[in-house]
Amino acid sequence: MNQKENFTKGFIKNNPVLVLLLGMCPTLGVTTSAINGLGMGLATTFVLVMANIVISLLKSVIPDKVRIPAFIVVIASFVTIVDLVMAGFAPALHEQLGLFIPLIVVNCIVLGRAEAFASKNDVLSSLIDGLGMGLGFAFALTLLGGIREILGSGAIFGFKFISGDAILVFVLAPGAFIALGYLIAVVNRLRKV
Amino acid sequence: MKTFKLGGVHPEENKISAGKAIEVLPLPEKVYIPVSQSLGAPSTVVVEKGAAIRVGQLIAKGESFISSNVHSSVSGKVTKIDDVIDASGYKRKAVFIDVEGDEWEEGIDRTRDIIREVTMDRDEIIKRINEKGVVGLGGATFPSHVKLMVPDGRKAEYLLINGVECEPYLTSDHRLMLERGEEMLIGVRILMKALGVDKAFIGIENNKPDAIRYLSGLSAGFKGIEIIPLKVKYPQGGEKQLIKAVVNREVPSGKLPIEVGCVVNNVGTALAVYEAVQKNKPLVDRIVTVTGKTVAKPCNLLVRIGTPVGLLIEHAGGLPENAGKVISGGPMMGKALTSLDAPVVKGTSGILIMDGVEAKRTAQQNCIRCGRCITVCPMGLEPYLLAQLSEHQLYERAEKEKIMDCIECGSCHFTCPAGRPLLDYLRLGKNKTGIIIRNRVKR
Amino acid sequence: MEYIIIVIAAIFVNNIVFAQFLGICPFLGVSNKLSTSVGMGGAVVFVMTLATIVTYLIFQYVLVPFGLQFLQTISYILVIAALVQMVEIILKKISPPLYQALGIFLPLITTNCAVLGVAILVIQKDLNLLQSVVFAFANAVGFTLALVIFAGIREHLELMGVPKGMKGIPIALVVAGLLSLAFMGFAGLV
Amino acid sequence: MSLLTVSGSPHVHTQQSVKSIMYGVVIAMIPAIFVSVYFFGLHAARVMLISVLACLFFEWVIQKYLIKGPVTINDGSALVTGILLAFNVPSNLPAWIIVTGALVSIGIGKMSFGGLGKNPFNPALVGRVFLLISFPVQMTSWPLPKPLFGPGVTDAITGPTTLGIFKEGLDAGKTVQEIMASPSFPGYINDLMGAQSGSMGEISAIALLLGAVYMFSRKIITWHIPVSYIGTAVVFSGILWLIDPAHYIDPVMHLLAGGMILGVFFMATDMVSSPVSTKGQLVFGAGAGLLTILIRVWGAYPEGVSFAILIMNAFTPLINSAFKPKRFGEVVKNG
Amino acid sequence: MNETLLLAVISLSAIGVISAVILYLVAQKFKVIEDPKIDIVAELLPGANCGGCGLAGCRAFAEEIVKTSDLSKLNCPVGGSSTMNEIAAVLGLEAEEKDPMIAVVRCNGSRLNAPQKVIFDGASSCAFAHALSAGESGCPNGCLGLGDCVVSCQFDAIYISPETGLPVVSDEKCVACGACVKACPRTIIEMRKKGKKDRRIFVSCINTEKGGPARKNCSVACIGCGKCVKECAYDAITMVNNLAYIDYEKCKLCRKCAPVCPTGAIHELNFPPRKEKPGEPEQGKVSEPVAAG
Amino acid sequence: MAKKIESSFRNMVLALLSISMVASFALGAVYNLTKDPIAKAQQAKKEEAIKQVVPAFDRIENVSVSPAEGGDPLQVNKAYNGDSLVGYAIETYSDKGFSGRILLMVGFLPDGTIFNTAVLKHSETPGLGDKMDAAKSAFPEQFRNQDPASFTLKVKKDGGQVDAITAATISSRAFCDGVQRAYNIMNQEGGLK
Ligand SMILES: Cc1cc2nc3c(=O)[nH]c(=O)nc-3n(C[C@H](O)[C@H](O)[C@H](O)COP(=O)(O)O)c2cc1C
Ligand SMILES: Cc1cc2nc3c(=O)[nH]c(=O)nc-3n(C[C@H](O)[C@H](O)[C@H](O)COP(=O)(O)O)c2cc1C
Ligand SMILES: Cc1cc2nc3c(=O)[nH]c(=O)nc-3n(C[C@H](O)[C@H](O)[C@H](O)COP(=O)(O)O)c2cc1C
Ligand SMILES: Cc1cc2nc3c(=O)[nH]c(=O)nc-3n(C[C@H](O)[C@H](O)[C@H](O)CO)c2cc1C
Ligand code: SF4
Ligand code: SF4
Ligand code: SF4
Ligand code: SF4
Ligand code: FES
Repeated sequence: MNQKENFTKGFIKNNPVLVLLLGMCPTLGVTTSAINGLGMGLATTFVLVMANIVISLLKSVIPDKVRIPAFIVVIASFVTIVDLVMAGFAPALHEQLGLFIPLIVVNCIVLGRAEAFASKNDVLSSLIDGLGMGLGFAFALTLLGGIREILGSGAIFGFKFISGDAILVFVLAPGAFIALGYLIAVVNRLRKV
Repeated sequence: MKTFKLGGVHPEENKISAGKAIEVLPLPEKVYIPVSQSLGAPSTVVVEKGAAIRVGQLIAKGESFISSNVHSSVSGKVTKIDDVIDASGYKRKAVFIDVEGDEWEEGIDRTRDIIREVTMDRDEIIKRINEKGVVGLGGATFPSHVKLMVPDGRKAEYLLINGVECEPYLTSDHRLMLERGEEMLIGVRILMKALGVDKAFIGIENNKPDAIRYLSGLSAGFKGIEIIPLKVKYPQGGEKQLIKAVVNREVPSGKLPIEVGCVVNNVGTALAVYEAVQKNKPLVDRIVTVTGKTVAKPCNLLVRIGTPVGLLIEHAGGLPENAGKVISGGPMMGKALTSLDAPVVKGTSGILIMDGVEAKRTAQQNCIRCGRCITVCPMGLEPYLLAQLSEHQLYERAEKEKIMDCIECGSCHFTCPAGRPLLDYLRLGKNKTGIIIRNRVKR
Repeated sequence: MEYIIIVIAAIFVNNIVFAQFLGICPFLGVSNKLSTSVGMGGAVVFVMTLATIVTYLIFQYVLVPFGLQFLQTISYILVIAALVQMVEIILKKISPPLYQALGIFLPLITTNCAVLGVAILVIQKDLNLLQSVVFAFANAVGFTLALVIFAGIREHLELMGVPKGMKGIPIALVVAGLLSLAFMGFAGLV
Repeated sequence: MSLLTVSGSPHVHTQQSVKSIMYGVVIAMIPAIFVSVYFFGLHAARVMLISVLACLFFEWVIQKYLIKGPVTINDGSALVTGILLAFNVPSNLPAWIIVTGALVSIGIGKMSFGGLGKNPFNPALVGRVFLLISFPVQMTSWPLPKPLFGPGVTDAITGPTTLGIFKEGLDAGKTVQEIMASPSFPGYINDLMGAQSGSMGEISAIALLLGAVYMFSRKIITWHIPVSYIGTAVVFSGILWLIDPAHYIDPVMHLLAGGMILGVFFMATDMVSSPVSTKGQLVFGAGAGLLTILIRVWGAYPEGVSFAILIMNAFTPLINSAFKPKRFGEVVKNG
Repeated sequence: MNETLLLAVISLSAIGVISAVILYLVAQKFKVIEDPKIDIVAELLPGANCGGCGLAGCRAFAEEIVKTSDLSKLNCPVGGSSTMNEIAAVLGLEAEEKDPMIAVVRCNGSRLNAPQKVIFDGASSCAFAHALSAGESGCPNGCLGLGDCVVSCQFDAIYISPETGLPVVSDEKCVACGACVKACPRTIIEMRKKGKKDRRIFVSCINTEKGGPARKNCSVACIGCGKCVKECAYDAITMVNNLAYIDYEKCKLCRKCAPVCPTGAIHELNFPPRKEKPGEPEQGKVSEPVAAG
Repeated sequence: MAKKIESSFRNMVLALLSISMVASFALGAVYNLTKDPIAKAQQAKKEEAIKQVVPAFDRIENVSVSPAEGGDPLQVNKAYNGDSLVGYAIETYSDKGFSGRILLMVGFLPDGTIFNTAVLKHSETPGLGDKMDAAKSAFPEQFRNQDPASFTLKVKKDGGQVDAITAATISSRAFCDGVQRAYNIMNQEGGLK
């Protein structure tokens, strides 16, 4: 199989957030700034890649009927690992992302890829698939975080470029929905042409 | 003053021709008589091409339960039996007759002598009405004899005579009540006898005070007939609204007036019944109002069925230069004609001509959900919603929202500030929903 | 009073969807029709309350005594998944009508982060068992409220016809944003 | 002869159109416009002008270049939105914030849904609340009123609104009576006439009522929403006031202070975002009245009208499907 | 081994095993018999239960798909087309190889060919206009041009040409779903074989009126003269109710019929240009507007 | 592809069991590895805060004190430089914030003047209430070197001397509340001494 395509499909054509509309909670919840989006994106990527690898390795020894619980356990383990490691080595970011780290477990993308791809493909393809999807997710989150940060705080990656107040709504809940709504509308339009 | 409660509108009345006495339109040279002139099954043609024919001779026979006979309105020769372009531009089967003289069938009393004594019994009356092709002249052309046969288990208590004429512009019923009042009242008495009721109400809107006065005077001599003046409000002439206004009963959704013990007939129908029963005359002519703001001589004409509409307009001073729309019927419920060759039929109550400006409907905008259409709907429906459902082909939901209850009065469209063609969509929706319901019933 | 505050806070002030961003996927996914959204809401109320009770007990009586709080995520998700499936199986057998009404939404709830999120939140907020139950129930009601309002608006938009570019998810998100904006009016109520 | 037109019935139509309704609302707002210019001077005129122009501009741009449909800026609805947006902000708001508000009102609140008639939320309120939350400082610094020709303070001085004074006072533990006795408190008459700080259009109850009477007389609005809104608000606040007059404001003050009158007659009545049936409108009004007092009394915001109406807007589709008009022939009564 | 590790292993295994056992027992006890296909399909699905398909989870999706056996309306965004193909294979739903079809518009009554006689003013719906009157050209069978077919097409494959006011079908986009055929109140649109190199030949008129009246409303109407029927060597053309019809199964695309039609009602699509004898009516020109459909 | 393991009951339990075991083992291991860093990170955060709010010290004594007026006990960190007490760093809180509990660290000099303050944790609205953080605005500056005995710890609207954060009076009030609580405790604790 074409590994390049495995990689890029998640990034653009099947972007999990902008096209498949999966994993909406973290997308909306953590993207108050670009850096948070990036952090969450990378954390998810890690889980995605590792889970894909492990599941692809284990695919032949797991009986079909307990496949889903088994996958969940694998995924949950990696999520906990990310959680613990982040708490130990990036406490500030950990605090920002808060609840949404454990919630990676229920992110549809992770389980979805495990089931749809990793459980049927070899390790390398699974790895690349997970990486592509994860980076696609990270890209979307960073983009949304960036937009919200620019509009809502007048800053980008923490660097403030306007003094005074920006449009506060964008760092609050309504702004998340609205910004993502228009972002997806734009992406839809771009995909058409 | 009585009226119905729910909804209703009050369009400009424009009864321009109210003061014009009924004139008899000179005989045309040719007529085309569509063979199917009532709600219900088409009738079967019983004359042949080339046949010589007399006024009042049967030319098409109604054979099924709900259908009616059609008689020749002129004497002369049948030139062909062919399609005629009807009001909407589609073809309909018609008998084409070239007029020669004015020979009437034997046994038809053409004098204006008034015969007051009703000698026939109930069954004879109904049979006669059926034979003479009398249909409802209030608009729906429903075969009148069918209405008189009250189904088992139901009992008629009241006969309601519809002299409301709530449509703006139209004055044919108004003139009829003024000029043929007594004959009409005898017709009412016949209908009462046929139904076995002893109470009849004649509802008349109070924009016709002369008719109310005249008939009130006359009705003193008729036991059980009462004139009920009504407040002017459209669509008071709708049978359900009339029943509500006069006897304060509500016909349940999806049911007929007989459910609440009422039968409604138009004044014109009553006159036609009088003529059929007392004078043996089939329904071959009717009163038609020709009117419009730009019409030179608005008038009320007694017209033979089958006369091309163009001739009526000619008589009223010709088609005005700037005519934009010719309507058969009134402005609220009438049908716009595609051609002036279309013939007058039993249901034609008026010909209304609008100029180009008046003819143009207001531009359509998005519905602003102002709810005015709901306020005015006499059936308590939500026209804006029904129109949307119909537009999106959600007929099941439309059915639940009672689309089939719409009486197509047009009040909603009339009142919509956004100019939504609500009734257009409603008609479409009713049509499709009706098909769905019928298929379901079949299965 | 304390419980009333928890309820009002969870339903209006910190609505789980509009303010806490949990359960957005089913919120966007099953809100096309009013009838479906009511069914989903009912299922969420049931599962969320039940799951919170069970996970709470596991946390307090298994994980804490052994100092295994780090196993929270993994044990919760296992328990929730099993619980949901169990409920589904039982429901299917004992009450097919109820299964038709609620059961078909159950699988969707397993991977609904609202359930896991609330189970974790009650621990983070240090609530006791009764408070946790009230909290979970109120959040589920808040979720249902959001879902039902949203479904109403979406059904309405379906008939109105929005511009092509905004059709579907974009307009749904904008509506969610405006709803969230409106709900900010409840700020400070508790 | 020109071609004949065919169409379904009916063939006649009322005089009332969307345009006449919208311009009717504009006329009804004229007294309030004058009052705001009288008390806040040319600043008020500036804010209104910017808001209206921006609303019209965005409507035009979006219709022409994004939706690529017919341009309908002369139907008056964007004009109404523009004026109402201006009515809902302080008179010293910077121009760029007003323009942002107009963009949100028209772009997000209205055009995203397809324009006039399709928006579930009241566009002007969407803009207003968006601004309130985005720019809390600018949106809550209200210039003191200064009659155009009379004596008064300069424009630069700002002060709290009547409801703001109450909120702060009550929060600081004062009683209602103490607050109303303080010299800076406007009092009933000023609240009625308009000599109070506040959003430009809401200050004078009397001017707004004048407009409302005009709208009633032209049948632009019906009584259902205003009556149930005010009724519920008065009853609810009245009960609280009867229970404890020291800590709850009396119902009359609730009516006169803040945006209640403006909201009730001009914004809750927006037909696009309110229920269609009369029953539904009564429910809508009652809900809005309840929420308004709830937010005013216990919420973080001193004023609750905007939020209350927006929240009820959200419920409108549900209300529409729950409260149907009485159908003819619905009750079977064979008599 | 340190204590935490041991406890962790024991607790989690216990939780896992206990849940599994309970679940197993419950499943045994409360077994409900269902269509086994549902399980098979559910197996194939990603099991993400994300609701992306618009249904309540993967199982609901499987049930729906087994019940309706209709793949066209259901799609799993997570699994993508590969999953959908597998499902199709399992259910035996793969479309058997058929000749590709395409929608064809059988009316050429443009404003030029069929001049306007009345103005229609009302709901822009062909179905309504059809019920109301014969239409602006007066032809009771002609296209009304209000685009019910356009609205019905999910694939943007049909649009109303601004020049002719008639619908045009795109060769590339049309998937022959037949929605437009159902939508047209006048049954103007027909599903025909797409033909070699997209070449099609058909009578672009469905008017059953007699020649005279037909011609009165529209200059390119089929007048039922029968010349094409005689011309066709393969018996592909039949004449019913004054209307010629070309059977696409029998038609060999020989193009002999088109030139003999006195009104130019027969249309050729996607053929190379004819070497025209000068002076003859230019069929190509007339058919230009509906060239794509 | 290797042949799938059959879905027998035994296999299912075995597979799940082994996966759970491996997973929990791995998690336990990671937990052990990150336990210290996490604890350290938390400790560091606290120390960092203490350092900010009291003058230089070399030793901390930590006591937990229950407020006389009731409420949760507060941590009082007494900072010593050598033997001399250089200040108190008191971990205090307020529940009067806009959303959720606010945790503050307030440092007093032995004479009772405030040396400095730091925000440990809050969930106030970004852009509004979060200005109580020294990094975001100068609001906390005004508390430095004030003696609560003479400086009324209330916002000016409520008759105190604190300039509230614009449009975030509630947060400002809560801040004052927290500082006041700390001051009370210090007096209580100082009185004990
Ligand atoms: C909206 C509406 C308005 C009507 N207006 C009148 C009217 O003004 N006069 C009338 O005689 N019939 C009117 N009708 C017809 C009556 O409902 C009813 O069919 C008629 O009176 C029955 O009498 P017939 O069978 O003798 O025609 C109207 C019907 C509808 C739906
Ligand atoms: C299918 C059908 C059956 C009817 N049956 C009866 C009937 O049995 N008795 C009756 O009095 N009217 C009957 N009617 C007549 C209606 O009550 C009504 O008078 C007629 O449709 C004309 O009403 P309009 O002019 O108000 O539209 C029937 C109408 C229809 C369409
Ligand atoms: C979504 C939202 C978030 C808010 N966040 C805070 C906050 O974090 N801190 C705060 O003091 N006020 C906050 N407010 C404002 C308060 O509701 C209240 O209006 C304000 O504190 C009054 O302060 P002022 O008197 O300084 O204007 C918020 C308001 C809203 C709607
Ligand atoms: C009585 C009435 C009240 C209105 N109120 C508002 C309003 O509060 N805000 C607004 O943006 N538009 C208002 N409009 C204008 C218009 O209805 C509104 O822009 C639509 O919501 C746009 O689709 C009003 C119109 C009328 C007739
Ligand atoms: S009257 Fe017209 S604009 Fe008003 S609700 Fe009805 S359809 Fe909509
Ligand atoms: S046409 Fe039908 S929907 Fe419209 S007002 Fe009349 S009865 Fe109501
Ligand atoms: S509706 Fe279907 S058949 Fe018709 S044009 Fe579109 S894709 Fe082709
Ligand atoms: S082909 Fe049929 S549906 Fe399409 S525009 Fe013509 S009449 Fe309407
Ligand atoms: S990410 Fe929260 S429900 Fe899908």
